Amino acid sequence: MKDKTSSTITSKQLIFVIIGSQIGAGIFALPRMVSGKAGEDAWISVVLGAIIPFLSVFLIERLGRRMPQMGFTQMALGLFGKNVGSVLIILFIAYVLLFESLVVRSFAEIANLYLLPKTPLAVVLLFITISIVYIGSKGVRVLARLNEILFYFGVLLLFILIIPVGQADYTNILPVGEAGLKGIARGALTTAYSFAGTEVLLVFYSLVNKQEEVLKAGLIAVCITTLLYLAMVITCLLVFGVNNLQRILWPGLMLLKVSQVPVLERLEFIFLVFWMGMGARPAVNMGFAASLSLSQLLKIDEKKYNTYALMFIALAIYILALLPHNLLSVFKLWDYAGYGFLIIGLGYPLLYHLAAFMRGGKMLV
Amino acid sequence: MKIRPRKTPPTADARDRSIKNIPDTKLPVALSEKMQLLKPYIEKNYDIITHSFYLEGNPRLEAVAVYINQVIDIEILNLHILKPLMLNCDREDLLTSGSHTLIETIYKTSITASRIAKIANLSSLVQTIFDGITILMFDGLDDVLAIDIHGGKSRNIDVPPAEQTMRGSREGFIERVDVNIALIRRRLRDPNLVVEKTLVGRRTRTEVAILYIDDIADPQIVQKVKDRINQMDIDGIVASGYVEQFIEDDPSSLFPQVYSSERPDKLVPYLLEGRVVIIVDNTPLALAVPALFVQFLQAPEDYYERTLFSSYIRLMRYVAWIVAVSLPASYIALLSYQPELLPYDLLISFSKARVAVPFPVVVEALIMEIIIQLVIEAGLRLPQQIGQTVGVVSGIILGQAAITAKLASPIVILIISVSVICTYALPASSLVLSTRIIRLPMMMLAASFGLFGLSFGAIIFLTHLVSLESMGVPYFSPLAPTRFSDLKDTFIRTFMWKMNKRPVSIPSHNPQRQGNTGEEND
Amino acid sequence: MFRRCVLLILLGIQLVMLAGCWDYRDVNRIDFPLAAAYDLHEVGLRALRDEANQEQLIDLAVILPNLAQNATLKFRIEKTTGVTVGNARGQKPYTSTGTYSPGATGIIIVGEDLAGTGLNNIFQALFRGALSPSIQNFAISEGRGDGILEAPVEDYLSMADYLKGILQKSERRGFIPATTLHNFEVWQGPGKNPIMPLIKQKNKKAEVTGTAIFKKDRMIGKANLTETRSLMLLRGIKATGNVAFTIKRNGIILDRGSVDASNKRKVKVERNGDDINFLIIVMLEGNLIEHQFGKLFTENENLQQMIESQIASDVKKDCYKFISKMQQEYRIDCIDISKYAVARWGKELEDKVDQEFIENVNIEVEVKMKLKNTGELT
Amino acid sequence: MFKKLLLVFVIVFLVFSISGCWDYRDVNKVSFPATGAYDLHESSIAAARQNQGEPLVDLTVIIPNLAQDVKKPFRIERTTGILIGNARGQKPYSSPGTYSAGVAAVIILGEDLARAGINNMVEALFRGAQIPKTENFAVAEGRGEDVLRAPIKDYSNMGEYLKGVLKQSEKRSFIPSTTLYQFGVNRAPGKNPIMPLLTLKNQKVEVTGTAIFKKDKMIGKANLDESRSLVMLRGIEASGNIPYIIKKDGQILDKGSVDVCCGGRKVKMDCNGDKFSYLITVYLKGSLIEHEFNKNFIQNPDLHKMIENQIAADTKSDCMKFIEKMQQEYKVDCIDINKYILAKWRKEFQNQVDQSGFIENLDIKVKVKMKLKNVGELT
Repeated sequence: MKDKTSSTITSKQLIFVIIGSQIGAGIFALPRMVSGKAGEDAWISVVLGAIIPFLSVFLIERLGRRMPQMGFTQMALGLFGKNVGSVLIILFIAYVLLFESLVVRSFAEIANLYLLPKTPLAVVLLFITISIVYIGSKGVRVLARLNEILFYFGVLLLFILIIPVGQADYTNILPVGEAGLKGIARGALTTAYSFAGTEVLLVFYSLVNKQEEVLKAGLIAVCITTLLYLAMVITCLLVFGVNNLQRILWPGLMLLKVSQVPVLERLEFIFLVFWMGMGARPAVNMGFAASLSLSQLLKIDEKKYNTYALMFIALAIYILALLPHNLLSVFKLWDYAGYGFLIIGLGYPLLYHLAAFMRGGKMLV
Repeated sequence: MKIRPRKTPPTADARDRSIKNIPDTKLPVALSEKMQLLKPYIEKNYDIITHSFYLEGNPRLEAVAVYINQVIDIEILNLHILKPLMLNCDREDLLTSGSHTLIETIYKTSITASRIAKIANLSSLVQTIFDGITILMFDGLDDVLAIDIHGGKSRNIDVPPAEQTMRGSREGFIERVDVNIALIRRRLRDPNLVVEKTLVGRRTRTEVAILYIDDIADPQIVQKVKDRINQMDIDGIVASGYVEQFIEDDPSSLFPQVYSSERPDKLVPYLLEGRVVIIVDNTPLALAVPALFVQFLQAPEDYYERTLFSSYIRLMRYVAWIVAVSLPASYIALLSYQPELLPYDLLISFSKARVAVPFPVVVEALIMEIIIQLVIEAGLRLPQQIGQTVGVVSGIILGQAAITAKLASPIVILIISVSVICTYALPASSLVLSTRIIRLPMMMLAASFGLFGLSFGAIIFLTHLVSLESMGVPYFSPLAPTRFSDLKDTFIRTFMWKMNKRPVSIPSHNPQRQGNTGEEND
Repeated sequence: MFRRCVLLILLGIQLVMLAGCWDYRDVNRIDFPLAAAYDLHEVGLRALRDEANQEQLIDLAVILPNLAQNATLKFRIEKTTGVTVGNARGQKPYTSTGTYSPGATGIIIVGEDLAGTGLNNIFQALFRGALSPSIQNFAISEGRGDGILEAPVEDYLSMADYLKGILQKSERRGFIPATTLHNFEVWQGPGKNPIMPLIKQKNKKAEVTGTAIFKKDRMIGKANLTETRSLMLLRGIKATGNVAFTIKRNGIILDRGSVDASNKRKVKVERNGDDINFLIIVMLEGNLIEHQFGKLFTENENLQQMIESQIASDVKKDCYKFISKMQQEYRIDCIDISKYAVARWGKELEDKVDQEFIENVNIEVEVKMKLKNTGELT
Repeated sequence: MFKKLLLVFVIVFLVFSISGCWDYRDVNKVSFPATGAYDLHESSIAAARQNQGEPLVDLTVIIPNLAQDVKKPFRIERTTGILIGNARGQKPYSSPGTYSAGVAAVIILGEDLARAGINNMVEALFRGAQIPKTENFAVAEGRGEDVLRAPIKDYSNMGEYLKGVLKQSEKRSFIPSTTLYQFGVNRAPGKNPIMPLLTLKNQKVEVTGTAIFKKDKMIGKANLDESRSLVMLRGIEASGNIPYIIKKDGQILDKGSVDVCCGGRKVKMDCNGDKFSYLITVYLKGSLIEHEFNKNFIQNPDLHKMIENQIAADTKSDCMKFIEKMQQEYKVDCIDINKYILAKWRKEFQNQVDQSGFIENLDIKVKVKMKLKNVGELT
């Protein structure tokens, strides 16, 4: 079906693709959202929130193992028949468009706010769409390699964020456990929303050359993302305290404005310049996944026409990203997108398992 | 070049179209008829010499030697081939046994004849004459003898001008391909070192030698190199640059994908790492394929100096490359979009310096950039001594005049000259050219969108680099598909006795390069 | 023989050319004025009041850089008077060295009284002069123009630099209209009237205090800063400036703050019978600069909507006040909308549009405000 | 086909980048302020006192002049508006070029404004994305504008002098330095900010103590000695010079001074019933600068001990005096200890801790530990 050599990635690269599609501009707003719900115990709910992505990885991997050699679209068509299957795929693509337009819009807002205050938002968004199309058009191997190098770069950058811990006040996270189980649970749910991106595994499962290592790769990826989220939330809690966190739109970026580095007076500009790659990364990965499943759905030959599918997807993301009124409405939409992640991340695999169980293994192709 | 699937593979005759108009007739026995046949091809050339002589004995046998002047070693011909034939060869069995014994006699007597072959038909006879091989024709024998005694003047081996090193060898390649192969053979006495020769170019028939170590190099890569070279259906090549442009993967990319060097001691380690070296006749620059990006930032003396020093120098080269590409662009972005990023007093001194300058920052930087590039070009084109002085003089005077005339602020001249110096700090000349080109789009992006444009440009170039492949090997290899074991030799160079394995990014057969010399002092 | 004749002719041409160089002027002989001020000559001013036909004289004051190295002062101000601007320039050779080239003047300040008498015939020298570019910035000074040029200035090289900083591209910095010579000419078309920024000398510095309203080329009124803002919004000049808002609900202040807003305009015109009504839609887009501490956007939903409606209603109130002032006091169309009427019913309105057209026209204003982003804080 | 589409993309991209450099501002057309001062406009000082009516605010700024041969090296500009951002918005009418707010290093607050509350004033700085949150704050007795307009001969402008005095001042003296971030964080429940106090004495600007704040309103001033104990009690690692006199029944045994650097504090809080009691231990490390000529440490070994005890005792009494003043006069927790209560029972005491009656009935004991590290080169 697909020539194995040219368009497959190793399981190590899969780790970076999954992390790449999870961590985007949302990591900066995470401390505010979680501490809004769970107060001082935000860090507990971050750890708890990681359960949902773990579950999702486990389910998707189980699904892939049950039907090896089958792409995500083939699976859907096989299990649910022609029209129900394609409806599911179109729903998946629609979810990706909606979610990625929010991710791209919030990153464009950050760039607009910090680096280019007077440039209209449409121009900043155009840059990001062009980078989505350019990176996606190079194929999955290059995408994986890029994700790998951007991951190491990103981890280096996140270490810069730890500098202001010197001004921290440890009483900000005491007393532990006072937010109560309900608060922590609500906080865990919001964290789960920011893990959205694990469902890229649905499409990339069939692109990995050694299928048996996918489970290990997926779990490692979610662990690393949880660690990074944990570091970010704890630092922000220590430095700002819950009361102040609610007041700051992007606590992650405000961290850099707190301490005075002797030579480079303003760390956050440098940070943002290097974060450009990481900001658009979830849109690139998910956009590629959506365009791949779209081209498989329309049964067009991937090699040549994938770029056009990608252009269509990128254009849709561009237009959808321009719709929200301003940043505050984007944050409101963020919760709805979170529900979308729950449906796609957990619902789809469960549905597939059910159908596969009922089918008892024979496909209607 | 990207292998465009050809409709039909090039057939042999399609390639030798030029030989077609020489009829493929069998050579007649009589000498005069042979000469008659040869006349239309060689009479017009002043430098083809026909030397007729008699073989000693009665009756005397007439013979003719045909060779190109100054291409063959005239002494060997006279002393070791003609003299013995003329004087002391017993004629009787000559005629009877045909040309077979004749080769024996010549072989015994003319000690320096390297290769002797028999030629039967006219077209290959004419071709061998023009290949610079001596021809012996005898009256009464239909076979003709071709003796390969190349000679003639050629440059002697001396230091390659472009790639000087303090501690490395002083030998550089010269134009003769067999001397070059000898230089490598002397350094690499491995029996597995294979030297294959093909001819490229229908009219120039330049010899291209492909060297690789049989049990190390990956057969797929070797095969790919050979295919791409054989696919070169071109009239003639005069330099290895031609070959480079034909066999590289993405010709439209800014970054060089084939490593070229004049120093044998640079190519031998690459052979040991499993790469294929291509030496082209008449050019001292040999090519090494597949090439990685990090390779262009490494210099040979990194391996001769001690570890700490060479690691330090190599890190400085990486800094130089980043500065060369991004310094002017970030100067423009900082000064026209985010001046608040600079510390306060630096900011005030910058804007004080720029108050008098009428142009916006980007015009000022572009003017200085173009002036300095032209100064460098002028320096190259002039003969050596004048070139140096032109470079220095114009650099200083132009800069000073621009400042006093308030056409440019002193800072922009400092920044542009620092980035130019960094460009020339890079060891590989092909990377120097590509860095000079990359700088311009980065400046344009910085001028229109500030730091955001700069980071967008960086992402696009990073994607382009990561998507490049050289002979199927990922171009940005130890960094993009991160190979941790290779990182020992990328940014820094670990101790020689620690590098036990060959680099993983170049596919090779036996990865074991050396036993662990010296006991691990754990 | 023929060749020799050609040679002779060439020699002749060469000689003639050597003698010529009519247009050659050495650059260091030329005076390049940075800023110019036109005022009514004192005598002329008094004369104007009692008999109309008395010749009115123009004062031309110019700031010129001193090029000589060791000149003590860096800039000098030269004054000449003449019947018109060109004539005033003509008096220059009697008092100043070198040839005067008015092309490079960046700033032209016109005294209030001179503006009152109509500028078209005074600016003939500017319109007609081929050398003078049409990008000079104009401003009207309250009182005499040369008073502003002569103000001692310690913080800047010369008053010209200061004025250039304030007047050039002033729409990008605040609600200050920037009028160039080109604008002045274009805005005298049918149904159009030019406006110019108004500057006043306050504590040793010139400050923008509003806008001068023109009827064709005569200044007829002044508008203060808040009126200028609504004038520019109504006139559709794209500008960005700071707009303050205070949200009061039955007496107590809910929120106070300010927004950096930039504007766009759409005009719809309908006609029933012979009374025409315009609908001007002003679209404001702004970034929140600050608002009172304590209230978070994420917590109370309608705060953003309240701010938007508050600013919209404030701006609308100001616009209606300005429109009524325009219709009663100025009685000319200084918000550039009758051109739409002329565009729709050209023939008919062509001549009527400039006499009492604007007074009996009904103008509606709609203001939409969109808060683009709220800075770094929620 | 793909090539053509790519071409379209590139053209669109080029048109955008060439047509609009929206954010382009030439650096020499931008005016960078060195220092800013926020004051209440004269007209609304009376109204602000009884905190009704809409106070107008003055923003005075020092901007260095960039052109070479200009008479004065810097210019002072003042604009008024309903809030600081609005005052900044009035700048285009009277100062050329664009104004970049984020560069000022020190912000001086007038006393009236500080007393009226500065939450709304600081909001424009906090909300601006281009503005770093590391500006230093100080309160000036009288109007901040007069501090900026004070004549300054031996520095390029008042901004340099103030930056030198206030930036990281706790490393050089017992003056606390407050950045915008620290002010923001100390508005949380249970915490109160403090700021250095500047006074203009015969044309010279000096730091004369600390301004005590209750959330964002200034309620009191502490002189230099009190601010020393305030800094020690608050646990700021400050260092400075402390004199000592050892008296034994009337006559002076030894007199000298020690360079003390306070190494933080430990707070032990225990609660019986609803009565809270604190034990603050302050750790001091010092090196002797000088003391009376004829004594040396080898002959009388206990001199070392006596100096340590003497300094510990002096500091302890100062601190107790300050705590007493805090509980009686300021009635606000300016030594940052209530956060330990919140650390234990945050929900319960969240809004009690800032009520006025809370700080008085805390019983706070102080213990000072002094260690004389070295005595310099002499014995």
